[in-house]
Amino acid sequence: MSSVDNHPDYTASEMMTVTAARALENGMTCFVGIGLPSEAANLARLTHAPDVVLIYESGTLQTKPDVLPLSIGDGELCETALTTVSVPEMFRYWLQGGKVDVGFLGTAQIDRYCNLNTTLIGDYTAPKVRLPGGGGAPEIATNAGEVFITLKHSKRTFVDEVDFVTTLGFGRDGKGRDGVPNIGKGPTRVITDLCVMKPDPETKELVVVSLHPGVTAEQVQEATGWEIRFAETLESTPVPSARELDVLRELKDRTARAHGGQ
Amino acid sequence: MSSVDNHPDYTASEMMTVTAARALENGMTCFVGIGLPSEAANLARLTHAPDVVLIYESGTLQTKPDVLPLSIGDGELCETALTTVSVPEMFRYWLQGGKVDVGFLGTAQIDRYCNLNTTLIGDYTAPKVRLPGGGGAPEIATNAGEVFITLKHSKRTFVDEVDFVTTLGFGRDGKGRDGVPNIGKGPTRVITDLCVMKPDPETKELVVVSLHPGVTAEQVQEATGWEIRFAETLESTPVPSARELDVLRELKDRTARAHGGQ
Amino acid sequence: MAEILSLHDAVARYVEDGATVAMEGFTHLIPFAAGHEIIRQGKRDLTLIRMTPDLVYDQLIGAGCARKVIFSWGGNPGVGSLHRLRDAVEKGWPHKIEILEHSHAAMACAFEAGAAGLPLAVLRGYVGSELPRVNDQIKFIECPFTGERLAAVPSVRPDVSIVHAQKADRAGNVLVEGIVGVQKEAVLAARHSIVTVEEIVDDLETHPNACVIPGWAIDAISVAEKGSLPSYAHGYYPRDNHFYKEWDAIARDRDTFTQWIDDNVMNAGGNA
Amino acid sequence: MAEILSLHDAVARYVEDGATVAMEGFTHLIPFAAGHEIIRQGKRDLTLIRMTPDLVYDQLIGAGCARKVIFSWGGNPGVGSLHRLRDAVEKGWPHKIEILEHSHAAMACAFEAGAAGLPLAVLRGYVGSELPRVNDQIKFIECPFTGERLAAVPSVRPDVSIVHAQKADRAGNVLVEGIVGVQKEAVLAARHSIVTVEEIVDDLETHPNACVIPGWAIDAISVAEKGSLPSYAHGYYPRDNHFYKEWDAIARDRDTFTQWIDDNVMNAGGNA
Repeated sequence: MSSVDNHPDYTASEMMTVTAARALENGMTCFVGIGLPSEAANLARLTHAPDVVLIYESGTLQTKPDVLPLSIGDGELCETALTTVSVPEMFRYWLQGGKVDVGFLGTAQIDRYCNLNTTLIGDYTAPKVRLPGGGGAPEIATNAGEVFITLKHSKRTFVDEVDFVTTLGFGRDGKGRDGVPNIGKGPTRVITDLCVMKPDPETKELVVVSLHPGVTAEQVQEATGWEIRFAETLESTPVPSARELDVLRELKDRTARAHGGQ
Repeated sequence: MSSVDNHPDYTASEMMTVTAARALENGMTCFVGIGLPSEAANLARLTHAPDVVLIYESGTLQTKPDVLPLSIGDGELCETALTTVSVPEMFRYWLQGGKVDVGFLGTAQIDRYCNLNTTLIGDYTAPKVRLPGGGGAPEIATNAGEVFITLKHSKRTFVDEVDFVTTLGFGRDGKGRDGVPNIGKGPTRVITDLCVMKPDPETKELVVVSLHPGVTAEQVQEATGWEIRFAETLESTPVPSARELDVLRELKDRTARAHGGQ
Repeated sequence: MAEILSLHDAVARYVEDGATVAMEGFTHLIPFAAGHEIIRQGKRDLTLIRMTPDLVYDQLIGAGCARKVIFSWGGNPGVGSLHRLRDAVEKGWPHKIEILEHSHAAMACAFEAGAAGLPLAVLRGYVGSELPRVNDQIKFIECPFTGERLAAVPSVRPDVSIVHAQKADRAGNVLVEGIVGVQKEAVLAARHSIVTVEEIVDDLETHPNACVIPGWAIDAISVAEKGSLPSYAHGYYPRDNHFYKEWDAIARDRDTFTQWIDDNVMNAGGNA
Repeated sequence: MAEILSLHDAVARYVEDGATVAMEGFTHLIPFAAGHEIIRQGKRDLTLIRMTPDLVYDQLIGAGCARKVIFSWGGNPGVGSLHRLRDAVEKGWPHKIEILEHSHAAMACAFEAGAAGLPLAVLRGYVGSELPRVNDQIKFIECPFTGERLAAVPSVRPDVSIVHAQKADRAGNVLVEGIVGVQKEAVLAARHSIVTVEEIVDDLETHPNACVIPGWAIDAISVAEKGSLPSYAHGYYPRDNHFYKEWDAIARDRDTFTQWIDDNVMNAGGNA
């Protein structure tokens, strides 16, 4: 991806991470999924949101890893945490107990109503591809105040119908949260390497609200498995700052050195 | 109470405590009530049962207090414990989870079927005397493997009908545990300052199996609010040894010094 | 995010007349200073929740703050009765109070369920006890897998919970150590929470699995040195067992009680 | 009361063909040495329970020990798929296995409920998920107080649980520190339990609220130095992230996998 004048060069992947990071506000409590969400959440903590509270399902509360964890339970997460609780306590007191503002998730498949599939491709009894499964996502998506989702944009990931609803977005008809008591708002934004999407306030169908610089609506449509809607006023996603890129690259360098060092 | 030849002098209260202590076998896991049970359990630990495991509802696991606690949560219990867990964990994992061999309880009232009342004297809505209430006893009595009970013998405590069943012995008809799944054996012995009683294996009615030296059957009957049964072969409770008395008295002296010292 | 407030201001802001209040601490770390502040501020019609009412609720009840008490063991530990609780229940002084009583196991589970965001706690409990006859909040459910009959009680979800702890750091993270009781559960189960602490430090200096309550899960932190006396604070000061014994005589009589409250609470200032 | 046994003897005594086995450790302290011993002893038809099967179950599945796997996230953390799990599920190699899958929240609650002696766990979970459609062990109950619909799953109550920990003292009391996962719950929920430890020490040298499992709640303690590699032991050695990445290539192919098991497990002795 080419750079904009007066801004440093950056990749589409960096654009995605920086945009995802900016979604987190300082002071928010964030239940962090491994991979892209973890990268974005830690970038937020190291830039504009020093007091963002990061929680990982391994039981590490308010953790400040110096390098990105490879697994959800790396030693680094415990060593830099305020405290570490048992996994049952994490899911019961902290997530189900309503202490989490935002769940930050990745996924293998997503549909127009933000339903997530991380279970399998194909039929349940005879899968074409067996994926890892639900993990923490099903309850993160319903017990956190709201949900951010980040993943790479492609026809393989943005599908017309998910093969399996592992994790509720708004249900196959967009009404899956209607009338359900004690449930979070659900997905409020989806950040990819091409754009930012938000659910329509009424129908809950995903709408592209912002294109990353240099990305066209056609590119987004081509990478999406359904006829995707665009907002009437389509924003251009602000580009990463030099500082954000520096911090992100240093973080990834430190991480590569730490994980390669064994 | 007078002494037997070749044995040191002891009081009826000491006889009760020593007899109660002897009921605990080395290596047993005992959930200890405060007061008389705590005194007996610690005497057992300091004499014949060094590996008895004492658990208090305050969360102190495998504790070895040097002085008797005044409350169920004295600092001494925590400082000498293997570890201290939360109170919910204590009741859930350790008691309800089936890790306790014996619950050791006191009571204000007991009836012939070992039902315990620690709630009130009189009518529930207009009590003559309001007692402290159930505390841990209702679930200790049903979730521990078996239950020992110790209290002073009198017509006020051994009553024909308890005013309230706070804690199940065998129910008002002796059949309260019949057919209940996942329930402990219930009370297996009651130790007083006069005698030792055990439930009849069939009817569950308390039967005096052993009289303390110098105590007569008439004394027991006079101190009991119903026509109490005696075993055909009535034993004489073994007297305390000099060592047991020494250890008990030292323990009580240490305790008095510690609690008076403030 | 925890705000560091004077105890006066914390109680004034979060404890409203008619509120449901849980003040916890299982023998250890009982928040007496906060209880006295509630008495001084003349709060009324409180529903007081606590496993072991102890002297702190005896004082609140005698001072007329309580409308209802939910508890599981209401005695003076190792000493005897809570005379103010008894006088209120038996004779209606200073006014009639309602009581709702549970077993310890049920209340511990109810706090745990409250912290866990559940409406109910399920336990193997109350078998053969007559408590369900006098407490309509005890129900029974059937396990859909085994058919077993299990007790159910509503979770505890107070308007405000108040606990005492050893120390907080400057971000309001709190360390509770020793007999931790249901303090963490009480804080997490409540809509608002106040934690009084012995001191505020730069660093909690603790270990990986310590019982630390993050500042963002607490509303107010107030420094209350010796704030749990006559209860104790592990590592700071011992339990004043002597006072627990003295309380029996003080509380037995309405006049000596009222005099004690006047001398030691009403005219004792507090740390506003 | 815990008996100190060789790992060979502990597995031989407590892990029977057809048993339900939970080997826990959430990324941290995964009991690999014990898993390898099970493979060496050729145990068969096991029902394997674990939140995150990880490499340890990939190895057991590929080696033909498993009949059924109960799990909630079956990947190679940060790397990708568990190829042996996938090959068994997708292609039936070395034989078809049954899977039963949950969410993490449900499994964590199910371990907790097992430790708590309950037949079921209740949670606010599975709302809108299609997992209940493919897992008949997920049911829904109604709260008798609020009418709220809540998920219920059977508690986990394994025949034997195996966990790894930092150290035990000579009485068999075990210290688990750092990311404690569901290890304590796994041990307490099981009929029998084996704990492998890095070392046996005179004194656990710990703090008042440490995660200590008493020896009398454990059946066997076995010393297995570096017993959780390529996972890690907080305070002893780091995670071998490099091996986790290498495993992807080893496990992708049946022959390289079998060769690896032969070289590193079957012919690697163990510490019998």
